[in-house]
Amino acid sequence: MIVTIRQALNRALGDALEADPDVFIVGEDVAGNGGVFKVTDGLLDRFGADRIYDTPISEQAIIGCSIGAALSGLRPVAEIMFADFAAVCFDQLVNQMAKIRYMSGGQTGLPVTVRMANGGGGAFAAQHSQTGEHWFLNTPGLKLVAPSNPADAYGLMRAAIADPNPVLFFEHKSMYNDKGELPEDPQVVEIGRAAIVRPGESATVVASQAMVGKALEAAEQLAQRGVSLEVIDLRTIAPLDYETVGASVDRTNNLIAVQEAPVGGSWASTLVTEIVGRHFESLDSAPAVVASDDTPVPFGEAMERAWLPDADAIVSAAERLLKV
Amino acid sequence: MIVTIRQALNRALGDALEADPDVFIVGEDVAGNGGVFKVTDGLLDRFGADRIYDTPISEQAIIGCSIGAALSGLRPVAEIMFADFAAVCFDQLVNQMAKIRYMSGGQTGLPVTVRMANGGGGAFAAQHSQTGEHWFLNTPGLKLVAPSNPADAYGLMRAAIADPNPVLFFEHKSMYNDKGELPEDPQVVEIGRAAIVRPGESATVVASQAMVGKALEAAEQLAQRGVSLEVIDLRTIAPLDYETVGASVDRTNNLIAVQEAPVGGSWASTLVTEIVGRHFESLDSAPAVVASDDTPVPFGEAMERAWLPDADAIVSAAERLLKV
Amino acid sequence: MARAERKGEDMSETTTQVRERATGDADLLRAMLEIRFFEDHCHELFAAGLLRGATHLGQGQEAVSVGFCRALGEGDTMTCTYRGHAATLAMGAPIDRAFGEMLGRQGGLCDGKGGSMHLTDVSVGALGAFGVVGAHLPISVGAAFAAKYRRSGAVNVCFFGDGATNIGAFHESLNFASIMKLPLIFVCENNLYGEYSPLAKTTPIERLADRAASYGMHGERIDGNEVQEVLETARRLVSRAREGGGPALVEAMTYRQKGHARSDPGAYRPPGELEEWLERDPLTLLEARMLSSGSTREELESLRTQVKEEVDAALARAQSWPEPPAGARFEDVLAA
Amino acid sequence: MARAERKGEDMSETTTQVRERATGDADLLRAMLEIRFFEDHCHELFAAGLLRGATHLGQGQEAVSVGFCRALGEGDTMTCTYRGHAATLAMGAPIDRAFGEMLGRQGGLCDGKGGSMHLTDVSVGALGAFGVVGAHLPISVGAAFAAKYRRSGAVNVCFFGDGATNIGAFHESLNFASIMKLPLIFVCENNLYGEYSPLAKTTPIERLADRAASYGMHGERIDGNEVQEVLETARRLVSRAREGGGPALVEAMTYRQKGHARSDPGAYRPPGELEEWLERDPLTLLEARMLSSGSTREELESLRTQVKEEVDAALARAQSWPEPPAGARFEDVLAA
Ligand SMILES: Cc1ncc(C[n+]2csc(CCOP(=O)(O)OP(=O)(O)O)c2C)c(N)n1
Ligand SMILES: Cc1ncc(C[n+]2csc(CCOP(=O)(O)OP(=O)(O)O)c2C)c(N)n1
Ligand SMILES: [Mg+2]
Ligand SMILES: [Mg+2]
Repeated sequence: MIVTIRQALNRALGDALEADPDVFIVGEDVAGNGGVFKVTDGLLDRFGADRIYDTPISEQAIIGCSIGAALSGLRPVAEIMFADFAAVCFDQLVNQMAKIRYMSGGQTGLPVTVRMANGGGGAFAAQHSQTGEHWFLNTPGLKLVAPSNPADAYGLMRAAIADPNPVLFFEHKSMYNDKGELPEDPQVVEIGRAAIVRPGESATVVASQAMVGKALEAAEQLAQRGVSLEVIDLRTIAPLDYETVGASVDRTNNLIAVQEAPVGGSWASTLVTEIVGRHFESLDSAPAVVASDDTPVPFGEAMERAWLPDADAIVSAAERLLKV
Repeated sequence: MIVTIRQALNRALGDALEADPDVFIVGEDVAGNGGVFKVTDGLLDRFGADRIYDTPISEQAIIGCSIGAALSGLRPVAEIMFADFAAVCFDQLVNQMAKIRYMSGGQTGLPVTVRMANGGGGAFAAQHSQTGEHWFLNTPGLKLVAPSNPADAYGLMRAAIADPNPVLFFEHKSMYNDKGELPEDPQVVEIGRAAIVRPGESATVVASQAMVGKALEAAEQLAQRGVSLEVIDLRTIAPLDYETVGASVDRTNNLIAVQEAPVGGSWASTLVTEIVGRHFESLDSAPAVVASDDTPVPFGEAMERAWLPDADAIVSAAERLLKV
Repeated sequence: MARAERKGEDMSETTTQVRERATGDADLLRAMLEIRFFEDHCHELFAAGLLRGATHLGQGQEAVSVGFCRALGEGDTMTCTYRGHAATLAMGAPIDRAFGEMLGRQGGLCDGKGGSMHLTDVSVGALGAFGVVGAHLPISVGAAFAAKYRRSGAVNVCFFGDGATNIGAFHESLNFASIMKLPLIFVCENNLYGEYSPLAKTTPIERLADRAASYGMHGERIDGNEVQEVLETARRLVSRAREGGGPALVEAMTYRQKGHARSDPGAYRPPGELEEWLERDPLTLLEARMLSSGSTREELESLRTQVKEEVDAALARAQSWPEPPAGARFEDVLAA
Repeated sequence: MARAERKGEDMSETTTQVRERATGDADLLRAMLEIRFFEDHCHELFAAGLLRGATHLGQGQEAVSVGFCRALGEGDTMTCTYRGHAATLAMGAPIDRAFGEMLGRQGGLCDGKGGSMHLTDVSVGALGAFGVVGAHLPISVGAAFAAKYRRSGAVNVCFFGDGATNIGAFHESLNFASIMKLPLIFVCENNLYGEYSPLAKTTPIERLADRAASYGMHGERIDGNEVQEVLETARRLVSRAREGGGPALVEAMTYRQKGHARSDPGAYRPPGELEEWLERDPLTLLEARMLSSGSTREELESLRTQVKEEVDAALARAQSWPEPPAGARFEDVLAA
């Protein structure tokens, strides 16, 4: 069945609500209106107001409510609307949710899923366009996932909700309408496993979310010139799947990481550092990072378009590395 | 004159208050009590309640107050006590303070200095021991500084307060009593410049704050075995001084980054990625990152001590890289 | 800050006579008409696919912005939300440059960096429009703090919505402003909804002005659609703040005639509600008052036509401006 | 969660009879004495250099913790602050394991991962002690939400300080709990200071209980040093919450007899203040009441001695436990 990412997420949420009475949904306008991005559309009608909760504009309370409920054995799925707003409840996420289990000496799991609409490209300017995952990379105790197609969106959402740990779930807002196959009986996708979405030999291109499509475009362009890129979709940002990426780099001997964010403190810099540390001898060239500029996200059309890495930038990086 | 870092900071704040009536200090218990870490001690008596402000426990208001005051031309120096608490005002720091200039198309500078006590080693457990700088690395628009001796503490504080941009100033709480020379007429230290604190030939060790001392210890140990480490104190975490580090790596051909934090999304991974990208051909070995474990900061003494990188870990890394 | 060199300053032809803060009925009507036509144009532009991004419109709420901003003087400042076109224009930001920003043009108020949610004109005291709910309340605290610090006598007005009163930053800001006795008027534009949620679904009290009591602060509720009532309140509270009387919270009852943002048809509204409020449209109310106090229909009509032409011309100018080149994105991150 | 296998469970010999929630005067006195002796030991331990890290003590505030926690039953939960030893013990956490945690020992409540600021015993409903001011109020909201979701009839009690009422999370939590009518008692322990700042310096109103009005919530102020008054209030509000009556805010007036944390001598106190409050020490008050209602000095003395011996023994046990090995730091980050 061909569905959009939005539909796949909606189905995953519905299936999880169906499967487990401890699952509930909480967030701003997620019930009556089905969410600003319509991901929770119809769930109120199906499951009722005892399962789907609209809230005041109080992100700290939304996350705290989820933490406390999870401490009590429930499985909350919270929505934070734009990932940028994770900043207003950042303490709840990084100091509380990520650390409660550890500080208590393992007395409790914390099965919270926090959904956020991520990324740029929609002319929402600097406060509604960031990719939020990088803020969380230095905070052990959180899992971060970020799908790029409907099957992964479904499978990772089910995995996130089933996970006994806090999972931040990033949904790229420019991809909600992206289509793809979702099997009749869709499967859970294990958290922590990257996927090789296009095999190749010349270089390994690692990407996430909207950049996966750009990487595939670049691979297509270069294929016509006999250069074969292997494209890996990370799917999980933390923990990073060093095995899959490392094995690929051992074969291709070249690494390009592509991300929609500046380099500083990003997953790409984390990945490059680890892969260089573990696979230095395999590398024929310095790993390249194709990243956004070191600026906030600009509003103007030409500026925003240029800020987002594109296939051309990936091609250029590959040309540089492979001297083609 | 030999002074502690605390005294150097106190002197810098006093001199800045003296030099410019637009400078003021705001934070919790910074006036009457001179700050929880006593860095602002005596300033209330010297400058009066019109310059030094105690506040409610309201970090969002403290940072917002500083932003608004800076928009109006003042030069606030805010204290956030523990860097961990930056999480409760994270939106003000990363979405507002860092972006206001950009979103307005450069209509305004934003000369805010935000001081925070940073880091572990004091048995303060997971919510009072983090090094906070990593949370901010993916957010353009902020400068981050972190001194490791009294002269730099003084000089960087003066530079931060004079800077027309927001500067987050990290003071390692285990170092407040560390002593060093402060000249009679102490100088401003330029933001963005690392310092070679011990020249050497075999490998470049880059560190910050409490890790600078560990790196120097390791260098001392290895010197006795004829291995010479060059130790660089970053001093500024953003923007990173790639020139100084890169030039050193070009000479030593080996890089070790040492930080009190896990690897993910850290300055060490940012630095390694950039240096590998720019100096790949210079490198004889894969850069090593000596970092904290991928866990929150534990309370128990043996656990916390082991969590903090030490000279032995740096020596081991050097042995591995240099095969000595 | 390189402000004078910017293209916008030269290109703009909008007279910023609003800075004179004239407050006769005709002056207020003109100011509200400017905003209404501006917002209507924005509505049409995005319907036509010519406006990118989020677009939060404020038709129906003009009297709050105009009433408060007209009570301000030189040196006073204002912050507002993503739904802040009205307030920014009411402070005197040039209409063509505001259009330019909506369109992402060079010469736009922010040279195309900010867009609809972030119209800013520091030169007229419009310190910024903010996209994170509640985030600007602490910043207004700082502007008011600076006024007190400098004993400048300046006052800050901070506009925000009913929904924003439930976020933490609201609480911290009102408490902080009160304990420091800052010259700051918190203006809650209660337009009955936060996004698609009616107030009663998110807020356990009915009168938001009552929250002032938690901070030992003066609070009052007013009719936000009667511009002269707004102006009178604003003047009283601004003088009080200037004289050291401290901050106040005003709940201005009003109505958002359009949806929350571009894609919202407002299906959650009870039948008849919009119609009722359209009858209490602030422009209609003011015009009725003017008619009853001697103005003629012709006068009002000609004012409308004149303002419409000016706003149309401002839009045309803005549309003629170039987009900033892609490379402009590297500018304005840090000050030198 | 591998809880049963933990050393602490085997090693602990503290009977958790407090779980029976007995509420006779002698029971309450015993509970408060346990806490007092625990805190006094902590004070001596750090004076002797045997306790690492921060140590926020609660001598003088025992009646609030005991009065509220004794009103709770099986399944009810509690969250508290870094100054939470009293509340955690009052919920029935074993004293030896609490000492073990203070000392960073294996078998400590958190197996040495949390320390003084984070005493936690989920098995008795002590969901956690939190170091960031205000951060646990939203978490209590969640615990109360779960009770309502499951219709379990459980109630959550959330302890926090006077200073915490100025942080954003306080506001969001009270509003959220009220609009959702959650079974949650917010207990503000007003000990007159936040760190070194007296309340009046940071807070523009005098009665914090009045802040309940902003949330349409029941609020009241009580004498937090009279344990029977606390208990009576707690019972009334807990029953009300259990029956769906929704949350409440209680301001319990009390006093922190020690400094804010280990290094604070309390120099900011007006002369005589401490002495006055020492006369109103909750133990003294309860003992006086017991004496006047028939107990003898000898009975009270022997209870003191008995409890002291038990607490001493608990400390001795904890001190005999080993430190967790350095490698234990890798455990408990994520659940499998
Ligand atoms: C912290 C935060 N949470 C959520 C949002 C999404 N959001 C944008 S506008 C809005 C509603 C705000 O309502 P109100 O304060 O009444 O202002 P209005 O839009 O009615 O003018 C919400 C929830 C946001 N921008 N920031
Ligand atoms: C967000 C945050 N800001 C500041 C601090 C530092 N701090 C620790 S305790 C405290 C005072 C709290 O006062 P109150 O709420 O009255 O509780 P008490 O300590 O009196 O029990 C402060 C400011 C903190 N822990 N968290
Ligand atoms: Mg509204
Ligand atoms: Mg207190």
